[in-house]
Amino acid sequence: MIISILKDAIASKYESFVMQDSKVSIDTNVIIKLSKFPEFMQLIRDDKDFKFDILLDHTAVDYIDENVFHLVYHLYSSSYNHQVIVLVEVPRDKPVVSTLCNIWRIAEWQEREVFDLFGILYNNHPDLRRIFLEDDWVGFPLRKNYKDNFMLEK
Amino acid sequence: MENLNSLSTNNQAVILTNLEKILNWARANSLWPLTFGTSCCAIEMMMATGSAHYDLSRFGAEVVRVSPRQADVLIVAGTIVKRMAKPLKMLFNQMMDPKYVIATGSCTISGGPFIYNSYTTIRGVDKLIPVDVYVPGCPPRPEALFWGILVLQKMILQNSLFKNKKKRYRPVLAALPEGICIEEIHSEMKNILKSKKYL
Amino acid sequence: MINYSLDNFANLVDNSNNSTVFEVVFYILSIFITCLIFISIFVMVVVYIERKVAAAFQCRVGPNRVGWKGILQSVADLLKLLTKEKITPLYSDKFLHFISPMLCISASFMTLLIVPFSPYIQIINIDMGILYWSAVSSLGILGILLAGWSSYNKWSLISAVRAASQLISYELSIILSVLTMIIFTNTLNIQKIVLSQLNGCWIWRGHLVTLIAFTIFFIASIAELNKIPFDLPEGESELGAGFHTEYSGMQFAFFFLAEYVNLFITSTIIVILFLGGWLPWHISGFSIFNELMDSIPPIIWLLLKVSIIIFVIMWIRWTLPRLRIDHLILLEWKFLLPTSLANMVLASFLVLNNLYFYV
Amino acid sequence: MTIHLKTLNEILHNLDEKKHWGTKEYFINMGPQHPSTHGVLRFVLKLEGEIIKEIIPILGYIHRGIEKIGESVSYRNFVHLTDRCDYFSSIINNWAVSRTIEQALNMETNDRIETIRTIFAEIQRIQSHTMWWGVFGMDLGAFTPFFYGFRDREFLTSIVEETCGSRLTMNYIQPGGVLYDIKSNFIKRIKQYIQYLRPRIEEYEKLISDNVIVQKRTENIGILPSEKALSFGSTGPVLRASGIPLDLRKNDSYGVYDKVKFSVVIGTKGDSWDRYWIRIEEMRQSLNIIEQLVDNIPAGKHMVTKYTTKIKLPVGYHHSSIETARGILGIFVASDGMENPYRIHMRSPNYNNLWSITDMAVGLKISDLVTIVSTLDLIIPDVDR
Repeated sequence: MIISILKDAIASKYESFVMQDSKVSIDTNVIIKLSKFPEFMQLIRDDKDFKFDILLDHTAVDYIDENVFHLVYHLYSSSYNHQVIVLVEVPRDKPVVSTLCNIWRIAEWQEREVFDLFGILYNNHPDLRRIFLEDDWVGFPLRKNYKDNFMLEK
Repeated sequence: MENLNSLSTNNQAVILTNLEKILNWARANSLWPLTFGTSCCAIEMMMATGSAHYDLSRFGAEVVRVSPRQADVLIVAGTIVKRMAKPLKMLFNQMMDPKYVIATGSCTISGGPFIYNSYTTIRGVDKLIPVDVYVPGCPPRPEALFWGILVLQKMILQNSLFKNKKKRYRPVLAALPEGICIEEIHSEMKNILKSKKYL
Repeated sequence: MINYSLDNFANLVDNSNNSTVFEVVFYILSIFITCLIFISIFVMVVVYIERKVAAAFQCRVGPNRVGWKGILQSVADLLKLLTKEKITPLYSDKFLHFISPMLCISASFMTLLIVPFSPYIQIINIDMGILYWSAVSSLGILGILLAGWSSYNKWSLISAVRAASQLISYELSIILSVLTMIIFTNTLNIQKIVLSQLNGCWIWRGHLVTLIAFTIFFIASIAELNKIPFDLPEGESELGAGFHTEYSGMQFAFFFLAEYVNLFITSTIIVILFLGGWLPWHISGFSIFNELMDSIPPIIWLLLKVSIIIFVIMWIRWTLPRLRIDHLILLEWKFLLPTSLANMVLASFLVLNNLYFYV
Repeated sequence: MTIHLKTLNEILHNLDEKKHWGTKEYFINMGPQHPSTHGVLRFVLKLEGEIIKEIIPILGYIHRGIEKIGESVSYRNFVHLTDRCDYFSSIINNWAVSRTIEQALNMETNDRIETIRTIFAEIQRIQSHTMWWGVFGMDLGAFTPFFYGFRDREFLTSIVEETCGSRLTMNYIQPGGVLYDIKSNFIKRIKQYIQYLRPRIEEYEKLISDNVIVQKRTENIGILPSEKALSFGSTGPVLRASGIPLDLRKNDSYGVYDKVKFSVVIGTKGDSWDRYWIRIEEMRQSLNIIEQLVDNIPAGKHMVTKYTTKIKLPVGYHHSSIETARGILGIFVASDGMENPYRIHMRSPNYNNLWSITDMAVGLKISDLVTIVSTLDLIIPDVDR
């Protein structure tokens, strides 16, 4: 409930950043245009009305049918105790997005995790390499079209 | 498990037999485990070795060694994934003979809850290293681990040191009432996995 | 008062000079075997007791399956270690790797020579006894340092360097406390040090000076023994197994044995310097009590006092956490060393003015 | 636009080999089998002497791909996988999944369920902290605290086992209730336990907190200022030690936390000592919470839906977070309306708490690294998932 109110507030304040026509319909989250994405994150962190100072979580969802990745950023404000989920759509063919390392330090490793499991590339990331799997691992396991002979599928 | 008498009386000098008995007794009663735990089973293992309620030291096995060179028994506690396979093998190779392996928990025995759809979990630690005793449970209670250690002690007491040096005893599953041979479980598991009727 | 005579020791030393080669060899061999038997039995007993004491502190039972109440537990451990495979790592310095456990154990063996178990039971009584002890016991460091160096293991190396810096620092405090006591006793001969306490242990007689010396000596000797809170060289949670990471079987057992023999000998030296060695406990005035105490053999007295010290060391070991390396070095160089230096000055002042208690 | 993908080997062979004289830096490998990395965490340390110059955590030694498994199991089955992540807050993990599902379905639970859940969550917190206290002592080199911590945990484990039927991986809290109703003598035993633990905590303080060595080894070691803590995404006791009172029990007030009195403990400096002390204090707070709740558990059913009911979440994103013993655990579900989640993600508190070590431990010694890892209280299966 908090999220939906916040969503409206953010959407009205940062109108030019918010994507209005998305292929995937989501009610309670803010979807941001890819081109303006890191700018928006910087703004929303420093905004006195929102103060999202913690990047709680970052992950991705693979929509193979729509041919997009949804990058999910979960922000939390320790001073106002409110949270919001920011989504960015990235094309599946060219999954490149700017890094948030210089905004939140933790983004460095959260992005490494997403790179490891989804193969999303981050621009200007200081240390982009696999984190859970070995460096010579082939494929990105959490993509929907991941195939592995080792895996025993039910 | 084979009977003790059938092994020790055959054509062996009395001195050797007695020496063998003494050495086996010493080895069975001084099993120093290696600190090796990857996940939840490690906690129950620690509960067994390091808790006042269970106290593995009663069997003389509380001297947990950090260095694999000094350890006797490798208690594999917790899931083994592909990345851990290499260090695990290395640890096993670094251990000095005589060495024993106890696999605790369903993850180490078969992959447990992570058997399906996991791209890293190794389904059974016996694919990497030879296992002597399997202790089932998820995670096994400390008592179950004790049972496994007692079974291992029995196995060591039946070892023949001089006659059949390389002889390994068939690995057993430390479950009630007597140890079940692991081969039966393996064949059963293969059938289940082939038919895919499970779950 | 009993008049203990030291003549028989002098005779023993003199006679050995005139004996044949065979006799000398036999003499040395018998000493060696006696030492070996004593050490193995002693170490096994102490290890068993330590495990039981640890269990008691930790609300456990401790070993109780092997033999009656588990007393054969250490025997099983030793036998297993004897028959365990041992290897030399591929890139290690093979000779040094082989020799360092021997160095450790032989240093401990050699210090055993001068331990006076009673006025009559002592392997050799030399006039420089206490100096000999401090010189030889520090040879053990060499074994540890070489073990860490030769193992081709970075953790071992860190451990060895830690051990060296720690042992060398704390050696100073030990020597200074010993010197303080020598100022009081006026002799280096261990038997004479014991006999100088006929009228009362030094720990009571020195106006707090000897008490300070005792405390410093005790702390420094725990550090020498690598026991918690000073077990940095083999700190399990930091360095794994420390300098003996690459050792297994008998070679590891040597380090283990050396550690426990050192424990015994250091406790003995503490007892000799401060607590009257094998002398019985007397209360002046109570003649019946004193006679009763005299009837207990001196060796029992020594072992009793030593076991109390060992128990206290175990107590500390199972209670305290470990220091950090820089705190450890600071404690020595900034606190213990100046204190013991000042203490020594005070001691000489007391002795020059005959101010300590004569009883 | 260039994106350079590195490998581990590249980093490890990046030493300055030209230098021949003077002190050299060297790499040393700590883990994955090392007693104080709490499992299979691996650090590669760049050292100069004993001083840490750089620290590279390497993960994945227990990465089982739980999120991938989660995509093919039902929501109920996913609950038991969360047990195996952070096994010291397994009930709280179960609660996080259940809460997400209940929020998504607008499922109403009754007071009895919420009270039981709260009590068990606090029991888990105490279990986790007593255990942590023991391991902390062990990491500092004192063996006895380890046994005391385990001893006190064991009493609680047996109480929990009586109701949940399991000691470590309980799988107790389910969507729509709890699996079993509490046993008849649960209340009696837990009251006895509270009476038992209170003096024990004082004993802990005597044994470890009052010890000069511990104080010297924790004070001003691994300072994490509040801005850094926020930037590093730390939560739980680690963040609270830095002085930020972020506790979802207060801020989000799920369960019946709004009906009980307790205070959020915060530190001042954010050093290891604060992190240590906060956990000790939290044990007392948890005891208070249990004491307030255990006497008046409301009557009612222990499960509002049948266990066999199949769960389908509405299409879209569902999210909720919960305060475990180590920080905020978030469950993020992308649902496509099927029985199994399209994508399920766990925001693990340990994963996010871990990384502040790359900043904190630099310039300190190996012993300090051990202290810091211990006060961060990491559970590696939860880091790797």
